[in-house]
Amino acid sequence: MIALENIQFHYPHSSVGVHDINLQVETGEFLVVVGASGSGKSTLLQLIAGFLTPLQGRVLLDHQDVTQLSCGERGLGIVLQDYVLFNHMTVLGNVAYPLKVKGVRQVERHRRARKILHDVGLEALEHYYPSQLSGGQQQRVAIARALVFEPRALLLDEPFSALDASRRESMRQELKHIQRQFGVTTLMITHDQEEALMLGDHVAVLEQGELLQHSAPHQLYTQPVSEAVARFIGRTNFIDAQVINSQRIQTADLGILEVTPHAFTVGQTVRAMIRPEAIIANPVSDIVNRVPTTLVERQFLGAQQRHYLLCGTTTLSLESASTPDHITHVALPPTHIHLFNR
Amino acid sequence: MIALENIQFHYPHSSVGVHDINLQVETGEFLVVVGASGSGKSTLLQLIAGFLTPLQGRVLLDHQDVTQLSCGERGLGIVLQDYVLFNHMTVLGNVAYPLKVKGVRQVERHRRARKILHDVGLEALEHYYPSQLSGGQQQRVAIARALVFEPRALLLDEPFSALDASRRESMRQELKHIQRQFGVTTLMITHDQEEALMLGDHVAVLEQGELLQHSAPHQLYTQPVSEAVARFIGRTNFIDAQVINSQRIQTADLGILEVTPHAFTVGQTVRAMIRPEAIIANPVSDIVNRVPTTLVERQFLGAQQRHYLLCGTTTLSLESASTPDHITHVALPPTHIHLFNR
Amino acid sequence: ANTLDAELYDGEQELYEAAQEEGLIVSFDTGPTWANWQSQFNRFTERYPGVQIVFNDLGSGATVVALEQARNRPQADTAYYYASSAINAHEKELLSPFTPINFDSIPDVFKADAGEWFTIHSLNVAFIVNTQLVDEVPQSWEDLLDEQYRNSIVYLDPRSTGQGQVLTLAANYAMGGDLDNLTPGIDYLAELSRNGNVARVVGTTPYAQFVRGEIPIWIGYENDGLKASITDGMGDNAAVVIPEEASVAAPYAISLVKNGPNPNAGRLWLNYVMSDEGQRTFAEGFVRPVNGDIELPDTLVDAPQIRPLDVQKASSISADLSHQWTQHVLNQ
Amino acid sequence: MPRLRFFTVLPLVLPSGIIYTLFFIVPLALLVIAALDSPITTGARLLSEGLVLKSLMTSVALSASTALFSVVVGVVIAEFLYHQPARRRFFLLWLVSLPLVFSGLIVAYGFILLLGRAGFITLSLALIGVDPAWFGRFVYTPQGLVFVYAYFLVPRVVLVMLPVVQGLNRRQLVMAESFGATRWQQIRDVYLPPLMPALVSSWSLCAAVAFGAYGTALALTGSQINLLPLLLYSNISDAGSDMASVALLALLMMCCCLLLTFPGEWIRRRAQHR
Amino acid sequence: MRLITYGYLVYLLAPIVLLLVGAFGDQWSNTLLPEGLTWRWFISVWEETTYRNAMLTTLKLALTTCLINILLVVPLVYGVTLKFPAVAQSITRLLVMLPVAVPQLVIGFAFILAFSTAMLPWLGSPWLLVAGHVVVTFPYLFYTVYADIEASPLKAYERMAQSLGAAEWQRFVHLYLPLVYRSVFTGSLTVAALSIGEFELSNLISGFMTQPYPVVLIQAFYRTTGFACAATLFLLSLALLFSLFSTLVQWRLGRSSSRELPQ
Ligand SMILES: Nc1ncnc2c1ncn2[C@@H]1O[C@H](COP(=O)(O)OP(=O)(O)OP(=O)(O)O)[C@@H](O)[C@H]1O
Ligand SMILES: Nc1ncnc2c1ncn2[C@@H]1O[C@H](COP(=O)(O)OP(=O)(O)OP(=O)(O)O)[C@@H](O)[C@H]1O
Ligand SMILES: [Mg+2]
Ligand SMILES: [Mg+2]
Repeated sequence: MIALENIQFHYPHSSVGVHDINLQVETGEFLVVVGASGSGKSTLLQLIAGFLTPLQGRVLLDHQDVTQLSCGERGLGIVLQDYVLFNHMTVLGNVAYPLKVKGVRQVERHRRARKILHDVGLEALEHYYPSQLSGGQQQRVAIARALVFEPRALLLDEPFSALDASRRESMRQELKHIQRQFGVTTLMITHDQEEALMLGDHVAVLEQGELLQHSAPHQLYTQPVSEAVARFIGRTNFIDAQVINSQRIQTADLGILEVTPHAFTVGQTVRAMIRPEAIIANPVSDIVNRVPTTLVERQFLGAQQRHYLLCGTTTLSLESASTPDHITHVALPPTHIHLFNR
Repeated sequence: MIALENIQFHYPHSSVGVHDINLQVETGEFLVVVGASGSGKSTLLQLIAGFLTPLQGRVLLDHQDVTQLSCGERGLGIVLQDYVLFNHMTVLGNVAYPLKVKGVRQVERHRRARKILHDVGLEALEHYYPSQLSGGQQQRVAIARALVFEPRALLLDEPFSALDASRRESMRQELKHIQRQFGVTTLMITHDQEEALMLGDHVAVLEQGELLQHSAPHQLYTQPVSEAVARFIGRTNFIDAQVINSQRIQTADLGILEVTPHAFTVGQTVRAMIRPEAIIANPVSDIVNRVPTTLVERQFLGAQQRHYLLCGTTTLSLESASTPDHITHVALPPTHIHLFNR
Repeated sequence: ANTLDAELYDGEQELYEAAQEEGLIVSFDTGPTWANWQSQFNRFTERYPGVQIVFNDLGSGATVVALEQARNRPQADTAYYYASSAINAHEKELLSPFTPINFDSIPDVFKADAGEWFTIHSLNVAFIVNTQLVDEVPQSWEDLLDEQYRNSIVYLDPRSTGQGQVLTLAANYAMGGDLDNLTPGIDYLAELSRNGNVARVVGTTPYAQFVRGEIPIWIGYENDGLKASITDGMGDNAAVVIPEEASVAAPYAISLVKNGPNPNAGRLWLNYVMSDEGQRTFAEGFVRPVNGDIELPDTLVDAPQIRPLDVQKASSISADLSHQWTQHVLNQ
Repeated sequence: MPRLRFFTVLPLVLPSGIIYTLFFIVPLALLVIAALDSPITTGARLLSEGLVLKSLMTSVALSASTALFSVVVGVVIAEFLYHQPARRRFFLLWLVSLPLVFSGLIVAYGFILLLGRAGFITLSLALIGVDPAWFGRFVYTPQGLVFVYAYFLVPRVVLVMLPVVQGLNRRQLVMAESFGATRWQQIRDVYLPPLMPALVSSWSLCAAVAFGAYGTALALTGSQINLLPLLLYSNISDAGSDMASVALLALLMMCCCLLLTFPGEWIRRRAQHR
Repeated sequence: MRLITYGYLVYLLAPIVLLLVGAFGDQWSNTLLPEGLTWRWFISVWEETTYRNAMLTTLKLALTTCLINILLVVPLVYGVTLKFPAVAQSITRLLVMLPVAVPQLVIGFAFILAFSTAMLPWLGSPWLLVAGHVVVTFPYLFYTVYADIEASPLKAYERMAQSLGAAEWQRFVHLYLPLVYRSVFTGSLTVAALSIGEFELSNLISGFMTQPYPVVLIQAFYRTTGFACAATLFLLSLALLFSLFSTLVQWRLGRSSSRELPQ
């Protein structure tokens, strides 16, 4: 279990860092931390790893306060972006290295390294050098090396960013698989929202050093707590509006929209959000929030079509698998409309 | 208009190149050439540009045979992957350069360069150097430079590959917008199938120097002419089968499937393909091709869910916006099943 | 230890044994192509196989500088130079007194009283001409100014070499100057350079270059010309001319260096050089030994215009000579 | 861990620091002290002799022109090597960089054999009627030194320029060509501008090296050419000269070389970081 | 381009070829090529104690210089890259650059000033010569190794190993040394070659008994052509050997030392 309590950190002579982070990763859980570049994800990971020391707050590993321990003493397995394998050591040498520095005798450390290589399916490659391996194999070596000394948790900093898109997909599956198999608590960093949704048991969204939301992927997507989260995860339509009452809002181009009951005060200006796939094209005529529209442009995305619709001066995008010839009306189901402060 | 007639080319001392290509891009059309790395896309572009000369065949521009003309004489606007701006010249200098080498006087060439900079929305940046611009702005400079001398056509070689995923989307829109605005015949190279589908009026698929298919995006996706095209464009499920009669095939795990009438001979082994989004989950019970299945894993992709289903030993993937709790049966609509030679 | 068959002088065997302990002689500035030193080395090591001899070739002035720089950690056992440089070194207290055998045969003006330096031979200024490269062999200093010798003349740098100093003095005499008035000589050399007749001024003996045919006319010492002609097979291609107006006989001296690393070997070497055999070896190399009893080869003729040199005086003006040469010849 | 840093760094850096200080900083400091003993009077004396100024001019002219010559030749060779297949490029590069490990002396003598009054080329040319007295003098003149120095400087230029030339975005040339630019326009507008910083810095490097070297000149021409380093050398080996003026001369030379080296380096590094 | 390149190569090789020819020629006086074929010049060079000693001195000097350089530079680069803040790093780079920028003639003269005094009477001692060589060659080794390490994943390795609990000395031995040995090797070849050919400094500061070969070589030029040529061949062949060797090494080791510092 990893727990961060009120972690506060900024780099010397600057105000960037992470601010008042509280976060908990349960034992065996796979948490993905996602955020834009420069949002402090790596900083957070380094604080947990012990490369950086927080100015305030505590880092707990399995309920033990490790805030003042050096990184070597924390016993964490770390896999970095480019894996950082030792190129002059064989696969076996790499995996056995953490045991070597701990003084484990050669026979024993090779036995343990071989076992874990077997588990990640690399037993045949133990005498290879990293440069002779494919990206996926290198990743597995890095993970094996991080797991060999039975770390308290696994930290991964953008392990896929060095790969090309086509390779990434299969490596994700592999990582998920290994993580499940070992049941090791894992914290992974990425800037790719799709990856975060796909892999995480939970996903934490970081922006400018602050934790915006920490929840299960589905909840993150469907119930973002703020406009920032909504913007970052998935594609969205935003519509400016004014609250009429607890169930209605007034928009400039779409008229009055019904929404689910909310707590905004009457007259407040808000921003309404709806996902492109939530909009219904050519709905039945008695549905709520039915709006006339004209189709401006259609983009073929393969499995889906994206439709650009104009309602007054507002452009909506709508994604659907089907391709209606004309779109005269759309409906915005109230349950899919979220309101945010503006 | 660009036309290639029986173009044949290979590099000296090797057999790789492009083979017997016939291709036509109508005036004002946006053609995207897509293919795996090394499939000969850039070779094709260089043949059109005049950097390479075909061994056989002709290159026509607006019905004029330009096969023997040097690249400078063809009057094509070229935008390469990393834009290749002249770093030591300002934006204005870059855009005016093609006019400078043609001997246009400074006042006149600046006037024309400024006009085009205005059209692409960069009039404020004319004194900047390329290193001070964002990727999107650089792209626009490159396009402006390619358009300034009113080229017969625009050739783009992977103009987005140097960008990160989040930037790419908006730059695609921008390119499409500018292309429409100028109405210039455009041939663009990419290895990203999504991009190809999104941008192209037509898409040509190249593999190992051969033109596999050349059609509108939607047709390419729904009616790939070969397994190779199907694999390359979009995600697919493949099922090995044997032809029973002109409307039925026999599969190992899914039993007998109905398909649309086809011309394969009875008893022939074929490969059936169906897109993940074409599979229907939990269909009504009297539908054709209804198969029992078990849900193995579910991946949340944001707007969609991917479901891994096991039918016997065959894994099918199914993508849908909805998230049924259980999937007990799926249906494979015959119209979405395509058969290929195996 | 090696023994000698017969001693050349009393105590030679004893000195030889002490020298063998040291095993080495460091002899500064005795370049092997110069004044038949190569033969001296050969004969010396033949006689004393237990002692090796090493040497360098710096130029007289540079030798004094080298001794001075290494004053705190002397490198050399003996130093050989133009006598006025010897006086210079003596004034700087770099030398150690030693009276070799036959010390008395040296005229008093050619040695320090206690033997800190003593002359071992002298050399006469001469024009050495490669007749293949020159149409008409010049006979006088005046001739050298002729247009036909454009780019032909090489001589040594007076700042760092004795030969350079001596030939300047010779030219000075020829042009009517004396040791108190260097101007005529300096002006002459300046004019020679200005005419473009001087090809280069070099730092050490260009003997090898002369033999190779790089140099048409070298204002040097007669022995080098005779050696090139007779010993090194140039024959009539090398002509030696004692200039008509004046020449100078330059005394060359040798010293035992103060606190040298191998003092006994050094003494053995100096004794050998002063021995009849050593002096004869000079004569064989067309060098005039200081010991007047040695028979000279026929080719060495005495010419009346060869002037003896007042070394004390020459030493006192040597710095001034260098300076004037730099000012008027180099700097134009 | 920052607290421990000082003690972990010390043993790593101290030995080098001591050697560097004792055998580089201290001697140079003593030199500067000696030179600045009475700089005005010594300097005035040096200047009044006029020789210093003249030597300085010759040295500057020699180093500037030999550097320019080397840069031009070097960049052409680098460009040629760029176009060769890897194996041949490696072989040629080895050949070209041979002079780097040669002592300047060896080849000085080789040049006398080649270009001297009785040199191979001189005598060969004499057969077709070129006056050997005229041609044979060339190698002993400052103009001749330009060519001899270039022997050592060209490889340096090639080694500096080759990576730059290799790193050049060739597609800029293609791009310019596609606009219809002629060969010469391509070179002037597109090829040379990005090379400029590296060219300037290799020029200054070569000039500094040529300015400071004396071995080759000494072996070739003896001491009579008025070059600053030769003047300094003959003053060092001249019994009559006083240390203060020699030190001042040395200081002058050092400053010239630093002035040549550092701005060039600065330009190069700045260009690299862009 | 081709013309200039091959022209330069001819220009480059011509003096070397003539030296070779001259060394085997019996007599060479005002002729196009020497007459007669002989070994005797090699024998006479070898027979002279001064030259024999100088060869040995040069080899010993180069070896010692290399060793001391390695002992200095290997820890220095480790310290500088990993422990120095950016500013200190660039200051170090600048300081290391200095001995290359200052002419060796000036360094030599400074040595004479500093070490011929009664307080530091070291001028002429072999160790001072070694120190001089170390000072003028060590920038080359430093820059070779430094550039190589900068381009290497050392920093990432360090951090990774730290997280695995490796102590400082373990990281130095297990990670740094394996990364650095190639460039140390190629850099040492450069240093040895430079040290072998070094004349300008040695000429001023070497003691007479420990004159390295180039210093005695210049005196061979006052001798017969054959002797002079034969004498150069020792240096020439060493130079060729080193250059060939380091080229081969770089060719085989692939990851070459970038010559950050112009030679
Ligand atoms: N050593 C440092 N000193 C000062 N500021 C730093 C340092 N390292 C990072 N920063 C700054 O801290 C902020 C957060 O950096 P961090 O590396 O944590 O971002 P990130 O979320 O990992 O981004 P990326 O996705 O680009 O890796 C950035 O603004 C960065 O510029
Ligand atoms: N100059 C060349 N000489 C020989 N073969 C070449 C040359 N250029 C490319 N090839 C080969 O021709 C084939 C096609 O190359 P091309 O550059 O056209 O591929 P591509 O489709 O553009 O690939 P990518 O997406 O990687 O850019 C490749 O196998 C490549 O190795
Ligand atoms: Mg990061
Ligand atoms: Mg390509």
